Amino acid sequence: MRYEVRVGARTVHVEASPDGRLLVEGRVVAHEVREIVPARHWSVIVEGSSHEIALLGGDPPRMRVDDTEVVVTAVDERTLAARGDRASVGGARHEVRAPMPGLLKAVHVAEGDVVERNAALATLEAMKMENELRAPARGKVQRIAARAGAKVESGALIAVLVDEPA
Amino acid sequence: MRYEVRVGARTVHVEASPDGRLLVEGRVVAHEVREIVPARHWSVIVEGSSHEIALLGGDPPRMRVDDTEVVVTAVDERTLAARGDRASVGGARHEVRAPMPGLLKAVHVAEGDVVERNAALATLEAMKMENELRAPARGKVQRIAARAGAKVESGALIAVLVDEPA
Amino acid sequence: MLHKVLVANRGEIAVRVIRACREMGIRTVAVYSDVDRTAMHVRMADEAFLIGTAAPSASYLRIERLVETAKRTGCEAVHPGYGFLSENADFAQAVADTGLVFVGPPASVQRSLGSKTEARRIAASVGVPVAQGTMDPVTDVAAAREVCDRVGYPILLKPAGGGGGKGMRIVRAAEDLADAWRGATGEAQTAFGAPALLIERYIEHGRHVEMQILADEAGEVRWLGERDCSVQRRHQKLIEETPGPSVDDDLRARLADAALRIARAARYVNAGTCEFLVAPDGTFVFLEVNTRLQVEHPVTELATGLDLVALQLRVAAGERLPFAQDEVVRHGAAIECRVTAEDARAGFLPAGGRVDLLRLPSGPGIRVDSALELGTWVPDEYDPLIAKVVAHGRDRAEALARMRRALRETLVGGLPTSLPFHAHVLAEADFVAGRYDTGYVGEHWPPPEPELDDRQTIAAAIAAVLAARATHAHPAADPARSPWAAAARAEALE
Amino acid sequence: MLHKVLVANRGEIAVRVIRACREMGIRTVAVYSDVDRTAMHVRMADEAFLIGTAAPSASYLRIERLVETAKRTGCEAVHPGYGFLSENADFAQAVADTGLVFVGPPASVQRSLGSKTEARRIAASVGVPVAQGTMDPVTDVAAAREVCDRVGYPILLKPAGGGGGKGMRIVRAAEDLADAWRGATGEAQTAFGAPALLIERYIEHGRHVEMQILADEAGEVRWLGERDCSVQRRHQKLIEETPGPSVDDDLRARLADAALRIARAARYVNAGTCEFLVAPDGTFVFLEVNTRLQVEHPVTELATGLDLVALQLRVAAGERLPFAQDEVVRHGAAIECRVTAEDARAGFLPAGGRVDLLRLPSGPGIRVDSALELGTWVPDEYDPLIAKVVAHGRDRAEALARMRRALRETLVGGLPTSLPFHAHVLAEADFVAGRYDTGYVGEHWPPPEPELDDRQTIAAAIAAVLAARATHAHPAADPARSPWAAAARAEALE
Repeated sequence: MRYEVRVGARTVHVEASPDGRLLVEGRVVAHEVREIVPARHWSVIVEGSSHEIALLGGDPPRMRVDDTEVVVTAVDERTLAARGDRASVGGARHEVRAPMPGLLKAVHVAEGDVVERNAALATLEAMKMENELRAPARGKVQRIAARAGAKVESGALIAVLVDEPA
Repeated sequence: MRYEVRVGARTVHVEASPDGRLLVEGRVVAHEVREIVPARHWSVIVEGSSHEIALLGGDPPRMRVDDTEVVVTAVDERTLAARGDRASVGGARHEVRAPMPGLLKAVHVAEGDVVERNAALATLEAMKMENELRAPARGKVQRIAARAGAKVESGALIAVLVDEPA
Repeated sequence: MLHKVLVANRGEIAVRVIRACREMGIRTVAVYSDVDRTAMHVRMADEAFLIGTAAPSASYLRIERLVETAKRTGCEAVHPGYGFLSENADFAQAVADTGLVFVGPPASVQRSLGSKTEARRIAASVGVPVAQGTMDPVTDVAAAREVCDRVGYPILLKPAGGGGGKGMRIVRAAEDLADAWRGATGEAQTAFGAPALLIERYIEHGRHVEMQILADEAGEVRWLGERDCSVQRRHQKLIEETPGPSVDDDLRARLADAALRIARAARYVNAGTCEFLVAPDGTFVFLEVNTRLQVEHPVTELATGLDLVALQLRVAAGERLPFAQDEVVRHGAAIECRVTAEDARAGFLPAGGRVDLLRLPSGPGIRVDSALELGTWVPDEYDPLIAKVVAHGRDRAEALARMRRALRETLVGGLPTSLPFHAHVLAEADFVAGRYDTGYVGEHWPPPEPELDDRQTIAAAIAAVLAARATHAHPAADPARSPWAAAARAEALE
Repeated sequence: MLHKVLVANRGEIAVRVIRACREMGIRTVAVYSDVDRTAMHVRMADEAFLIGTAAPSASYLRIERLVETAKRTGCEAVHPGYGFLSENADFAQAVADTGLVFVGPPASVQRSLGSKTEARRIAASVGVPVAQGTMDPVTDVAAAREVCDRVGYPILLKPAGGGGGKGMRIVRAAEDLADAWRGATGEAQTAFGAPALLIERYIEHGRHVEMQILADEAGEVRWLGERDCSVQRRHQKLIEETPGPSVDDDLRARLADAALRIARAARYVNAGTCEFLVAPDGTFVFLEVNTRLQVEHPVTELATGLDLVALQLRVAAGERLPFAQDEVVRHGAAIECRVTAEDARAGFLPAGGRVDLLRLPSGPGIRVDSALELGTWVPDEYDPLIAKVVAHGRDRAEALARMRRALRETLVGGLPTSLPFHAHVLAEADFVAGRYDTGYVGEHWPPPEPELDDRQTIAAAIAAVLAARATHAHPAADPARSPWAAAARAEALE
């Protein structure tokens, strides 16, 4: 199975052969992987260089690579094909969800708007503070999923962005 | 189901009713149990008194109760009945096992001997040191399961003691 | 000497107080809300009692229930920690009225210093400079405009009824006043039940420097050194250190003198902190007194070798301070990072959850105060602080190096944290040089996305593929434990 | 300044060295045997290389392989930690011959001080008292008997070829000599490949007190304070503390003077420790020099604020010592408990296994040096030390109180540990009073079985029943994870 893996801003192609070997960008890379916590925490030695990788969680999933946190997604080619162009490289989608229960005081954007990274999308009042929900990346607002004045649960979808070339 | 529980030197009878309530020595004790790690680590509040219990492992099993380590065994009445007198209260058995692989240099006791707690039963050479295997309690040597000169694996049974009233 | 103390708090500060009590041979009674039944402070205390449901007003803020529990369990004293009821004069009074000892300044002191206007009056009366502005709360925007025009912009609006940074607004021009007023007064109403605001001249490029004090009932007061807490976001402290990188012996002496004057004038007892705003030219104004133990107290403990909680308990028991001012010696440098359950890259949005990966740092010069264990549930209802990582070194460079090392060792999975922020700042050139003020976070965060080297990228890609395959291979595994599965589900719903 | 160092060790000491390197900006290369692939030191280092199989002789003792790895990876230096090759002069020589820096005294020093007879000669030559007995190794029991009769009983037999307490025997009467000789010479042969023994007059009620020194290549030597390590079992240290409870300023000065004389006479470089046996009357004899970093070095670090590993690296890089003797100031008291994977109640039998429950302590005054994580496999092949819990306080009472509190917080499941021993000693009256000598453990351990109060008993019984029911309810669960299941299985086999 081939995977397209996005590690922060980079994209890497990994092929897992049935015998368990992994090819990275088509070549054999000397590596040694051990699982510390099943499917969450690994020790990976690449050409003698020792790295500790932890899958922290979140959506999209965050990984800790040594001392750096990055967003990492791995999608197999079948899923990629099924998605079509929409979610191919360069068209990634970003969901903005309520991180905690609260009152959605205001929505500052409309569907179709193109917003910059960190632009305020909506204001959520929670824990007696007003919190701005911000754009995780530059993108076009594909969908607004909640209206101002609504009480929202933790994890409720507020908006969906798709990458928009600058 | 009724259980006979030995906690260190004391014996407590606990009855678990089908609805999940526990009776201790026949009476309802105000308690609140929560599992911190499944079947290993609990928070138990007894009449307002907060206790932390951890099952550490070992054979017989050791538990940590707040800051104290004790040997704890829980046997249900069916098993007790099946065992007959042999393992009833006062006749507990103690297995002495090799804690690590090594060479059994000497066995210092014979079956039928009555030994005091901490008496040297055998000498195991391991990690370049001679280690004395000692009696975990006063008791009669019911069985010697290995002979001097044998290479033994970690966990191998060396001797079995049964409690012997002083 | 006290024999039994009720700890009216939760989380790391309850654990901190219980640790001190245990070391001193004092028995402890913990209290908990229903969502905190398995919390560490409940397990570490000698006794523990349920006091209500998750919402603070239904548990940790229930004065009567707390006092009744303390009385019934035979406690002699109550330690409030920080937050919750720690600066509530009514609570201090209720504790005292029941014949128990409140571990902190008495209600009268809490009342006078808790009122910002009264605190400013006390400071001004002993010659400590205060910011230009109103001494009395303002309730309407027209009156506010008059004051602002007189004092001059930039100005700072802050709630008269409470602290902690909630409801504060900086206004740089007259045309922004109306909007800012509306926001601040609204938040003040929500947070403190009182819409009135104070107006102060705002000092640009100011540094938030505070002085730790400790006083006994006999009126003796000691100062224990300053902490620079300028690395703040929305007036919430994120990093604190001592000595302050910009504080020289002269400034330190002036801050200590000001703190001692205020403490004596207020007849202060127990531990407290005088907060100041220091301008680039070294002049300063008094901000407020925190009449309690502070989150960042470990920084001072590492530098002085003193145990502030133990000293609080001794002073509360009526003991005299066991050392003279010249016996307080500060060694090296100490720094604290407040690790919070907040998504640093998403505007520090708080987010509770279950900690399902955890490694806390240790080793030379590192102290961690936390109530975290693997599996700990971090509720949404309370302060998002989950761990304080504190580093001590012979000098600032060593303390920073140790902190960087410790942050690298720290691993928290299952919820977003502030760790990326702390890791970034500890390596950022201005911070490392000690060049920062209260505007620092706005200028330096968020930074560009971090970059990985080739081998790190390959290692991460390999792990990601293994995780994806594991999710695929074991669809029956608990999906709540796999973020990949969650992502896949969300995908499927579209 | 060094840029890259190979750490020729494993476990907590490899982690300790890597931490220091990271703080100093030095890159690290870890080495590992096959059973250590997932060990913490492998993950913390920048690079990691497999050097062989589990047996030390097949991995961590492979001089050629280690030197070759250091050379190939571009390291400038090798840190040996303690144990393994740390006192092996051939290793120091091989490292130097390859053009690399050995972080420790040079081979020539290791050779002279590594020989017990040569070390005694050096000490005697500079007027430091040594125990009465043989200067040269003895190989047969007849010769031994002659020496013993001359010196007088009790006497101590110890291997001439190595240290660490292995193969040592105390003989109190002539009729016990033959048996003791056989045992000691056999263990000496097994452990060091050399049966020869040294004979010394044994000092009853002696205290093991050692002096930490640090020397640079320019010949400057500093002493950093003593450690009392008398709490030993079979000459293996279990608890160490500073200041020594029986050490007054006069004795400290005499021990420091003796250590400096020996260090200068031996042309000592880098960190080292001179061990002495102090008699009840305050006289002492020199025992040996440990030509390396010691397990218990954190005790001295907490008291002095110095980072001994960082200083080792700086001295190894050719730097001068960065402080004068009078700048070394010791604050308060520090104590270390060596937590080992040994069953304290079963004669300290070592036992490897998987750590399946873990909580390490933290908070005020507590430092933990370890390589433990939940799930860590503790192999049988190496030293059973798994964690060092170290406490610091303003005085001995505070350090002890903190240690007691920290031990209560420490939870290790899955293998037996020495924790019950440490908890007992820290609360035992003679130890708390500072009244102990090298006979302490024999006199105080094992104690009577501990007793629980009624509520603790009920709580434990309830948990035990729940555990038994869980085992019964889920027979398909991994039996290796349930000690109850294991007990049930063993029962069935009878």
